[in-house]
Amino acid sequence: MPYALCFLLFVIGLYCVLVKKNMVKIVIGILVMEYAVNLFLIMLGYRTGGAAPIIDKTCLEPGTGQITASFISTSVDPLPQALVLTAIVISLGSLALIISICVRTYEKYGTFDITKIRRLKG
Amino acid sequence: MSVPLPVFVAIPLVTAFLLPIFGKKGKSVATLLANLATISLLVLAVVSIGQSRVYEIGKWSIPLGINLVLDGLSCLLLLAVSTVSTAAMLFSTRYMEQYTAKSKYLCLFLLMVAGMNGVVLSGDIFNLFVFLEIASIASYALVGFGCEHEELEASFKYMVLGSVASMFILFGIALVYGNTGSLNMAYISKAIQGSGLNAGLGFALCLFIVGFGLKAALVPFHAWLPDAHPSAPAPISAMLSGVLIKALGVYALARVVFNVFGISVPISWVLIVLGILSMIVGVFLAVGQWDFKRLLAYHSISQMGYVVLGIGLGALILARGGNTTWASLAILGGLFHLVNHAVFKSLLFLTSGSVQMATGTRYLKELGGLADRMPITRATCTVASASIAGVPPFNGFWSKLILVVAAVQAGFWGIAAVTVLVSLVTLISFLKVQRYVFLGELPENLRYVKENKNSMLVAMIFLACLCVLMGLLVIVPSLKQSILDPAVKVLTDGVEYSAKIINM
Amino acid sequence: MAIFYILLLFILIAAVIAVETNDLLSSVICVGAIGFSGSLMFLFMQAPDIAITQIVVEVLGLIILIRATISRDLTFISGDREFFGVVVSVVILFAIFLAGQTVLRTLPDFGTPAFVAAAQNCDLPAPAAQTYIAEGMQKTGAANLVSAVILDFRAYDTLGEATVLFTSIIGATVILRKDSRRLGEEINE
Amino acid sequence: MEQKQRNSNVAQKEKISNGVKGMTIIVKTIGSWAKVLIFLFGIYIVLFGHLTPGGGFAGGVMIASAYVLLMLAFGGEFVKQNLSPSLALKLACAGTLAFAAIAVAGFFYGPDGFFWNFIGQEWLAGESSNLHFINAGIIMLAELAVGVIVAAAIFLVIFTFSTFKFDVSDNQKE
Repeated sequence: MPYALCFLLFVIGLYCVLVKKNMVKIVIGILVMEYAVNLFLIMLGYRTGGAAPIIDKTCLEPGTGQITASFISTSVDPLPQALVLTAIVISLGSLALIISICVRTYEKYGTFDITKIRRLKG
Repeated sequence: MSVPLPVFVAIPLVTAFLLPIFGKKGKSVATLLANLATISLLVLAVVSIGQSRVYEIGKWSIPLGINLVLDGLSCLLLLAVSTVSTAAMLFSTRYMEQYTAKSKYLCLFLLMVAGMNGVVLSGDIFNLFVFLEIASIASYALVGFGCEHEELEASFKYMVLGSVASMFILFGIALVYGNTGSLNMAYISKAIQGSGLNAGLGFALCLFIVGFGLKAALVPFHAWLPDAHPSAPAPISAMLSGVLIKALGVYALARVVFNVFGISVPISWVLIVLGILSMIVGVFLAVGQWDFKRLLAYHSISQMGYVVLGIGLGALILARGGNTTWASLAILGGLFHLVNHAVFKSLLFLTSGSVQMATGTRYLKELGGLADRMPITRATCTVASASIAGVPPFNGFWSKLILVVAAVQAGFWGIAAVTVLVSLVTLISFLKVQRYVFLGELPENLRYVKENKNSMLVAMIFLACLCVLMGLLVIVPSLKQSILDPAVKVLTDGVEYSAKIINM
Repeated sequence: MAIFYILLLFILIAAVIAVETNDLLSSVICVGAIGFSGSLMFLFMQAPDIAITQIVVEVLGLIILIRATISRDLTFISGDREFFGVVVSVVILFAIFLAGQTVLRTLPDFGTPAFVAAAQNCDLPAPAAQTYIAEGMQKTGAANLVSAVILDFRAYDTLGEATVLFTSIIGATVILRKDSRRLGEEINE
Repeated sequence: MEQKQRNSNVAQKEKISNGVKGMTIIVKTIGSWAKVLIFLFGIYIVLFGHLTPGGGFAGGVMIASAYVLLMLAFGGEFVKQNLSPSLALKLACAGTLAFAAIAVAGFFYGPDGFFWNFIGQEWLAGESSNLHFINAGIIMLAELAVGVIVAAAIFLVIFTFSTFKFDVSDNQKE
């Protein structure tokens, strides 16, 4: 069920990109899609009643220093978290670039409306 | 000699990080460094022809770390990328003097090359996504490099569609990870062979086809290409049309469909239909264009259709359990056309840049009679036009011939007929280019046009020679066995890829 | 468990408002709401690294977005594209959504990580994630397993990520530079 | 009508460009105190990334946001004197180069050593469990490099955006 809601968020973002004609709105649509994918990836790694994948003193066996079995069986998946960290940075980078293109286009055309920005045909 | 594989990514990356430090004064040093980087990449790519190996990064064995894979297919793409980037970089040395911020341009150029090399070598699907983003983001910025009205508009359109494609691919990766618990392509492939293709993986495959199809500008997803490719500076158009849509689109699609998910009849039909649609729609839209570079961009869509058609045809024959010889012949035609297209389309874009730099316009109706004023540009443009139209001694002829033969032998007469027809329309449209740019009357304002300077001509002559000589790749058996056959074998082997990687 | 549904519903409502409102500033603020509740959600899903990063990125992303919208006089906007196009895209998206619903059932249930489900497939070696949890600290020396993954096991990805950031700042400075072309006389010499 | 809108447009822009020069005394005073704390917290997050949540990326953004705070409070010119954009670009280049150098340095230990964790190996072989500060080999160096890249990059982005001026005359020509 949470997966379904997450997918709904993705579809809302896609709808915004397809239907809206304001440049900033389109950027917002892309951002919403990015949030949806990030949430989805983290959900894939979630374990009910799980623990964060960070080892501290309570996760080590007192004598031997080995990692306790309870940590191994409750820790959530660290791999999707690493992927999402990368994906967030990528989305920040592309946000900066796309906003700079928007600002520059506004400077040239005086509008954010893509139906009025039509020098190129076809 | 075996080159450590990360070098292919590290050389352009490190050079790119160095370049912005040189400001206006160090421009010539920066140009020299960038040229050295692309040339050394070309040398390294030539050295590693015919090798195949796996490199595990950080000495972590594969399910833990990331691996780089060099096999026939990646080697072919590496060669194409480094050849075109060497020529385009040589061309930009002089061409980019028109613009400011040249060292940043060179930096973005090298980052794009690094991204493409990373995509081509990667054996891990998320890593492929990351490098795909590097190459895409660099190309978005380069399309808008001129900062004029059309360029910004095209760049915005390209970036929106490109970002949507990236999100589709990332969502597909998430679905694959959820279903198989792995990110390494060999392990995903093995898990899929074990459990079969369930609905989740099928949906992921659809997402990949749409995402990579958007990056490759196949026909229902082609809206951005005719705007983006002409708006970029000419060397960048050459890179985008020549290699970017192939490395990020077709290569990634072929890798995912053939080696990870495995081929089946419906998927092959999807590829064939996409290919035929791209061929026909692209070429008929191209005939009516009066903008030189826009015409070339529409032809890119059409020629990519040939590549996808060849690959799809091979997949169909293989999936039906037909004759493997014809299947490999069809795939050979597709892949050979991919390399040929990289060479002649980048040459065409470079000649268009040369014409535009000399005359200041690229509208066919304002040009004319340049044959005497720009003899070398004219000669190279003729060679490239003959190649793209499939005139006999040049390279385009051979790949189209192979495609037609494969289609006829496999019994697809309709497809063979369409291939020949599209080729004829291409010929007509390039006769139009020759007629309006180089023949006819010289307009008054172009009376004092001069041929461009050395480095630009060297780049064009280099590519023109390749156009003439590349037919040898299929005629000389030893060349064919070392370059094209391993690439075809990677695709025909299909999902045996995973067993090879895991045992290596 | 209930907290996830509450937060997800909140995110969805904020997303709908962000998409549908005609005021760009409120739209941007709603994006902020999505980001911050997403960050809370990451925190409840035991991903503190992501939560911290999401918050700081959200702040800067909002600054960038507001810079693009509020400093222009145009914060009101007109509506959608043509009616026909809207209907067609809504129908297509609804179909995609329905297809997605059936597809998502093939995933392991919410609350079971993907690698646990995959580990039951005996032909393959243990999934990478399991090894990261059990042996990641001994192998890399980092107690924060996410750091261990991004900077040691998958450091090559992080190199790519840093490069993306670098590429996009170079791109942004290129797009926002003052004069893009030299004058004609300079070229010829 | 059109012209009127343009005029209001110009007036508003002037107002905003004045706003960039600085805010009230309250914001300036608090900002000058807060920037130190934010900066130190950012460095802490960067350095302890391998033990606690956070890391190079989050910490780098925090360091950059200290400068963004300064920029909002005191205006762009003030910040430019402290950290000029060209220096920030060079810092970003240096950070990425350092990160790449960490990766390439592995090659000194053999051709398959790209990104090999070449520092920590002997400690890792010796002790199996240790929550010490310096025990993760290249991870800490890489975090530092990432922190520098991110801080410089984010600062540069925000700075470029806030100093970007509209060329209104160009707009009217169209």
